[in-house]
Amino acid sequence: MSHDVSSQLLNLACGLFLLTALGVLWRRQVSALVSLLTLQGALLTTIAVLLAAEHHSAAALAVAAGIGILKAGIVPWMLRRVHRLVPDARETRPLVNISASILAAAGLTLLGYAAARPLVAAASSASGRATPVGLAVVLIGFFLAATRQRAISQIIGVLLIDNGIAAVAFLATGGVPLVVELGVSADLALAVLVLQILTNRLHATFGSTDLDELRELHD
Amino acid sequence: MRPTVALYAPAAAPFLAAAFAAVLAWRTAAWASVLAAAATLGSGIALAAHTAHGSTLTSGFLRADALTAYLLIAVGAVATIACWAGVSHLRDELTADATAVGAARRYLVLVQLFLGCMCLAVLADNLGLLWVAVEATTIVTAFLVGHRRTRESVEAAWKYVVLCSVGIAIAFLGTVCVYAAAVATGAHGVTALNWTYLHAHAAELDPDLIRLAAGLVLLGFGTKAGLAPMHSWLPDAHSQAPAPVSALMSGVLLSVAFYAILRYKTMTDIALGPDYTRTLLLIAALASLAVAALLLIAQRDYKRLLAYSSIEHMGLVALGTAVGGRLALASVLLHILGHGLAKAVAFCSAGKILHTVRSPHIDAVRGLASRTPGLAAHFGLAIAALLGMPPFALFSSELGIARAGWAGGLGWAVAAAFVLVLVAFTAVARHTAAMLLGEQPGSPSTGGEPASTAGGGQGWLPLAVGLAAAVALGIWLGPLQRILDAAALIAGGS
Amino acid sequence: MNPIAAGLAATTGLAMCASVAAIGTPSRWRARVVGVLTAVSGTAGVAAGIAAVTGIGWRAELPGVLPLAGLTLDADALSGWFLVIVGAVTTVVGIYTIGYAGGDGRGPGSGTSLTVLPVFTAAMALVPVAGSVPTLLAVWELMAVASLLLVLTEHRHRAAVRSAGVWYAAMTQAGFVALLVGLLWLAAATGSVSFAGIRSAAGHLPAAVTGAVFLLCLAGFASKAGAVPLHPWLPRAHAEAPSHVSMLMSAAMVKLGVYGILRVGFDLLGGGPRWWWLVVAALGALSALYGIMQAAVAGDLKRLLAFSTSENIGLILLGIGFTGVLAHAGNTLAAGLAMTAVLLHTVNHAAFKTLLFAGAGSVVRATGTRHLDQLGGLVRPMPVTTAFVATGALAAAALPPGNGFVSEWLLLQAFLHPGQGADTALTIAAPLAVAVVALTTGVAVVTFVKAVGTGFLARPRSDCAARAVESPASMLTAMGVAAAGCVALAVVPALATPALTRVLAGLQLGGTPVNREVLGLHLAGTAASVRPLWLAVGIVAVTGTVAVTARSLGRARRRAIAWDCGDGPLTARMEYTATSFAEPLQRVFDDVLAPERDIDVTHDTESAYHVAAIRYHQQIPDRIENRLYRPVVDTVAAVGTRARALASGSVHRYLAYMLVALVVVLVAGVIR
Amino acid sequence: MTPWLVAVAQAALLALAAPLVVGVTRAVPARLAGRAGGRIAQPWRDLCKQLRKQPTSPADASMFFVAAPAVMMATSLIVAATGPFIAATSLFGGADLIVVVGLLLLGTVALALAGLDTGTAFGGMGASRAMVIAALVEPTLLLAVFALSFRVGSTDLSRIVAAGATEPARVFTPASLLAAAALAIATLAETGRIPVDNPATHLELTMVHEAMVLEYSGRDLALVEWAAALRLSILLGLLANLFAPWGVATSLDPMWLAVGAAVFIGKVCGLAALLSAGEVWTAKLRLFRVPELLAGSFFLGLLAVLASAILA
Repeated sequence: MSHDVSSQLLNLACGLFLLTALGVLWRRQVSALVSLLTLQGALLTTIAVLLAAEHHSAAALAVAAGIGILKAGIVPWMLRRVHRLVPDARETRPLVNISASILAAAGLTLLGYAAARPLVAAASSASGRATPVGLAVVLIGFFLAATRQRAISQIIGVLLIDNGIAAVAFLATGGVPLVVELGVSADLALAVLVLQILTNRLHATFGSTDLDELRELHD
Repeated sequence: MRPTVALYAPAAAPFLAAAFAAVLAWRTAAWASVLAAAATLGSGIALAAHTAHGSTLTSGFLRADALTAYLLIAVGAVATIACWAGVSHLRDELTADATAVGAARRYLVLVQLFLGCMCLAVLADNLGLLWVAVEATTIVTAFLVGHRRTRESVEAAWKYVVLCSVGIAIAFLGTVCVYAAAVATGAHGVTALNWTYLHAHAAELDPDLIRLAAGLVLLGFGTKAGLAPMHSWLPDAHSQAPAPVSALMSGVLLSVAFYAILRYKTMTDIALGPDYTRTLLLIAALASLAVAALLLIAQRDYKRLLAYSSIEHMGLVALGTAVGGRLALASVLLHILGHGLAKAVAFCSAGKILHTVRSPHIDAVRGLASRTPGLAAHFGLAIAALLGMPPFALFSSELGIARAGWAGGLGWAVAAAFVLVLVAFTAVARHTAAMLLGEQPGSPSTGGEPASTAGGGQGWLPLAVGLAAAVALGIWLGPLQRILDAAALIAGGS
Repeated sequence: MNPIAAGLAATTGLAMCASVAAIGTPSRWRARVVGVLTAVSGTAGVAAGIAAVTGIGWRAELPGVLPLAGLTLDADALSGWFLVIVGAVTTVVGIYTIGYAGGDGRGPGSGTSLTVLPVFTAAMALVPVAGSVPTLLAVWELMAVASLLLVLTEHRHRAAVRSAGVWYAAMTQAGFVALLVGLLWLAAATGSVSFAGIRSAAGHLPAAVTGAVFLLCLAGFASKAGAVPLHPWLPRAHAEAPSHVSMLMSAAMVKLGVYGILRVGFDLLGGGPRWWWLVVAALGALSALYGIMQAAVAGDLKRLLAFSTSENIGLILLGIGFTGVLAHAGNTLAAGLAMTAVLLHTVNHAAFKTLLFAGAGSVVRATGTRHLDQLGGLVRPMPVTTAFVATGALAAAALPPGNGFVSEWLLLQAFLHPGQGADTALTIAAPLAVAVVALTTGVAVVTFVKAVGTGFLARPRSDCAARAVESPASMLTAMGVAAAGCVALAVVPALATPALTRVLAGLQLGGTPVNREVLGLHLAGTAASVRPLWLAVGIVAVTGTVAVTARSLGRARRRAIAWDCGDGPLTARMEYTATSFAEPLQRVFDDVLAPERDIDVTHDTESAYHVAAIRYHQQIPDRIENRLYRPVVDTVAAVGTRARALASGSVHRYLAYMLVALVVVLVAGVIR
Repeated sequence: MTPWLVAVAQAALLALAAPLVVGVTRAVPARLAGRAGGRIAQPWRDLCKQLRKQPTSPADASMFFVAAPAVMMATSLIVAATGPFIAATSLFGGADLIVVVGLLLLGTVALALAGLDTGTAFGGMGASRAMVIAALVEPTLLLAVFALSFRVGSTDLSRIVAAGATEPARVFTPASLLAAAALAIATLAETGRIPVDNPATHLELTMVHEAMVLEYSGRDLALVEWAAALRLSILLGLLANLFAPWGVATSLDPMWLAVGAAVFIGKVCGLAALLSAGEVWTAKLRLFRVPELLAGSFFLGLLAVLASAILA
């Protein structure tokens, strides 16, 4: 695979990566969201693999494989289980309507591009130029978490943030060290697990996973 | 003890105790947890003896200098009190059938894992590992917050996990930025995130990138440290967790998260100059103090009251850190320890009040000093300590922060901060007076029987020890002075 | 060993022993042990103070104590003067405690209360010898927290104690913050935390800095001193605290506020521009007038005494203000005179207020009530207490031959000599000050006639007053010591002149212009003199002669029924009460006091023209408090209630906070 | 003559003359009203009769009641002995203005306490009213004389009088008239004359001084009345000597002292006549209007002090 093709592929993957994030913001069906997240996980894996290939690094390849298993495999699987267990959450309920969300996402993407300039400047390789994509996804994920009522969509928001950060890590530096990545991944998996259990408990105690119900604790 | 043993012991002992807790009877396991906490304290002291002269111990991913040792002492001391008080807490819960034996076991396991993660975070040489350990505390404590499985506690747990995960994720983004900057200086792999390396090469790091990283790290770890405006999870989680866990979370988890900020700051100060982080910290400090003061005024729940007081104290810690310099940082570190001890006692006695009165509302607690004088004395003294009254340690540390602030040209910020502290003081004093003073309410039906006065002497001893320590530290530091100076020197960036 | 050091060590050491003993001894012996140890500790304090006043300085540093700052002690003559006051009051209170707290081991006799009491006295003894900013702040705050705990002693018995405690806590902390900011600013500006360092560097500071520092310190110290309008805590705390604590607070603690103003204003900042002192004088005038007006209409004996404290502090501040103004005008003579008056009045007030609060404590202990309208007739069951209270009242009303008279005489003399070429402000201020002092004294006389006349004379107005019995010997002894102090200060104030000279020299005011005549005071450079001893002897001798002569002319006295208008025996309900006694005066000051009156007329059921009962209810609110503090408290409470919306419980809102913070940080990262 | 003797003589003179001055104040209105009236020496006869009678104490009264007449008499005597009435020399280092005011106040206080001590409504009422009046009068007294003190630079009454006699231009300013007016009103109030109090009334609702002394009888009453008369003479004497210091002896020469005594008696009697003549044309004020009058005189005094301080 030539360098050009590789970088073209990388750009393509990054573009799609951002698009999937926007898609998550746009779609209402939870099942569609999970599919989009799976796709995003796969795209992230692609980016990791492409970069690993570029650096000819076996360790990076292993990290990429791990990422793939976790983000395109385990995490979506867990989400689907939540979705099955909590049947009332077919649709997300946005607090901000979809068009406004997209508009906000556009603004956040711009901010991501602006803010990522030091990262782009510092990155050694051409792939660094795609870093802003990751940052934009982080912000979009954050926005999603802040504006969706269902518990599961908030989990998806957290996962988007995580994907975005992983993308930044890969694009800007070729991936954080293996040990760190292992720890981070384990933490992520556990966090999702915890959230899954908590979603079940929410459903059991509140009878729904509507986060607006969570207003017992306030001042 | 060989130094290396002391390096591994604090992280290992709790995990070992956790393993024990999974198999032993709850009572034995509870005492084992006290032992583990004491071991942490002991190894902290051992490390302190070794590093007080400025030397550093490194082994694998772990590393200890005076700052680490000091933090370990703080963690160990607070954990010892919290675990010790936890014994009687668990017994009360079990006798009142509020907790099943299985839940008690799970509780003990999780507390030890929590403690272990905190020690690991403090000892980590690698910034990645530091992050992993801090995030792990969130995961471990999630179930501790939701321990009671009521609507409120599940809600609190959800908010806790979501808000902290998002926050800590931002810190990871910051860590990635630092990594990128380190890679740009030619480092590879794990080394690039090693504290030792980063500190040595701080001057070469790309300032623009570090500027971005500094903001993100502050935001991220600031979430865990309970700084406004990322503090929202804190009152919910602290008010719902079992009392000893609240004590640990409020007393040391916040400080451990802040420790990460301290570490990063020494590096960013070299790479970037102190102005940027100082501005951010000042904003966070004043925002935290303002939020705490405002929400304390009309507070209705005494555990939330304590939680907001934690936010207030983290605001002061942030203020001191923003000021910088040896005096300010020594004050900050003393503040961390003093606050940990006082908050542990306050939360543990609040737990006993909850157990006695069975209501978290301030309005439900009346005439405590005539009903249960011992409990009222401990709670009242802990509050006095938290309000920064002499001879408790927090008086000295707040005075030190204020002094350093004026001397450092941040007099306006100190003045503003202490006006906010005054508002908080008045609010807390008013609520506490309402709870403690006055005649016992006429009908005992409101609060039920004073349920067994929470277990006699054994229940009080850890709290009394905590208060005594807080007083002692307010009068005379003794041998702790050396390690405090050394730690302040390191936190100040040398 | 330096005698000051020895004395201080003894004071603090004995106080700590007392504190520990309070925990360790059984309740039967507790009050005795603590009382004796406290009294001895106070005496040691007096000794240390006297040693310091003689001019031998002492300085010590204990870097290990008080983490991060270290303890610096520095005693000079000024320290000594106030140390004597604190020590003497402590001695009296110690003796008084033996009887006062020696009941059933509850309330003032409880272990907590008796443990904290010596801590309070020790902290007070350390305030005047604090030699650095952190030391002063630490002992100051320790004093505040200890006194707060003591104020709360009787919280189980009265709901008002809690409110008093909260007010006191809030205001004392506000004062502390003002001091903290002011003194740390000063320390930062001079680059030194020790008083010695500040003193030497303060001369080069910009006027704006010293002015702001002075105002902040003034606010802090004056609020502790109970000056109007920073006073609302004082009538509450003094009234609700057990009486031995009221004695300590009113006689000793508020004086330390005065000490602070002297130390910072004259010593550390070395005088200052005229406006500082005009502010102080204005504060003093306001305190004096408002304090005595409120005292005059107060029905609660301890509230009356508390507001009288505000009044006396007002007179002291007036003197301090004039000292500053006169010193600024270069009139050292009159400035020294004013400061002499100030220093003497601090001691005098300490002496008679100790005595009066001790008397009030005895009354409360004997009758269980503080309200003058329910007292009366105590002169028969409690003759000794009545005599002592009358002695104190004589002094407090500044009547000759009381000790209060001497200092007020000096104060008026100071106003009389604004000096040649005095500027307009001083020329106008001096006569106004005379008017303030004159009016204050006039109303003070009414106040104390009311206190003694309605509280102790005639018939008891309630059962509790009728059942009163005389206090135990220790309390009477304590009052006797205080009364002896009052008498000594009244007849031989001239003995203090050597000490005064040294204190004034320390404050850079030259020496005292008061010459010691043969047992009298003669003012250097002016023609005025007064001979308190002659005056006292003269009054007593002539009164005796008149009485004896008159008796020798006629027959023996006979008891008779008082004129009852022919309408059956007189009852206590026909007596004038404290409220009715003060009513005409209250009418005079109606516009200032704005009392709230309420008259309920109940008519007979059979005829609307027949009145069955009339109920008169009156309350005199503290208007300054209502106008100044109530809005602030209300606003803060409203803001606090509104602010609850910040934590609405919505996780989305919380995430939004974080998102905004993140966006801000990212934008800040981009823009520079 | 030695100062001691002069002082005793002065006190004796005032004490002896005081009832006569009261007699004058009673005779003048009587003549003006066309009545014959009592003799000028009638107050003296009353005193002598009362002194012989047995005193009574109310059942509930204590030592305060018994001591008050003596205290009142003693304070008045001390002032009479030391004040600058016949001679403006420093007897015992001079009579200090503040001391004089304090002593007079002490007498009032003693009587007010005695009034309260009787336990009757009248006693309390009189005490309450007398103290309120005193609270406003004493400051006025102090202020009015301070107007002169500011000029002389001393609160020593003898010095003020002496300075007025020797260099009137230095002491007296237009403001002195204000001070004189204030002092005159204060004198009226302090001595219980119309329009503040009616010395001849026994109507319960209006009396002040009489209400306080209602329970006194025999020699107690004699002492109280005598002391009250003495105070009248003292205050009139002060008024006369401070604002018209002519004729006051400035040395202890017996000749000058005799002249001084004669002039003094003349001045006081003149003032007393003037005062009582004025009373004929004036009505007593309502009790609650009295403070307005006193407040007015207080401000007059304040104005006088301010004016004299500023003009200094």
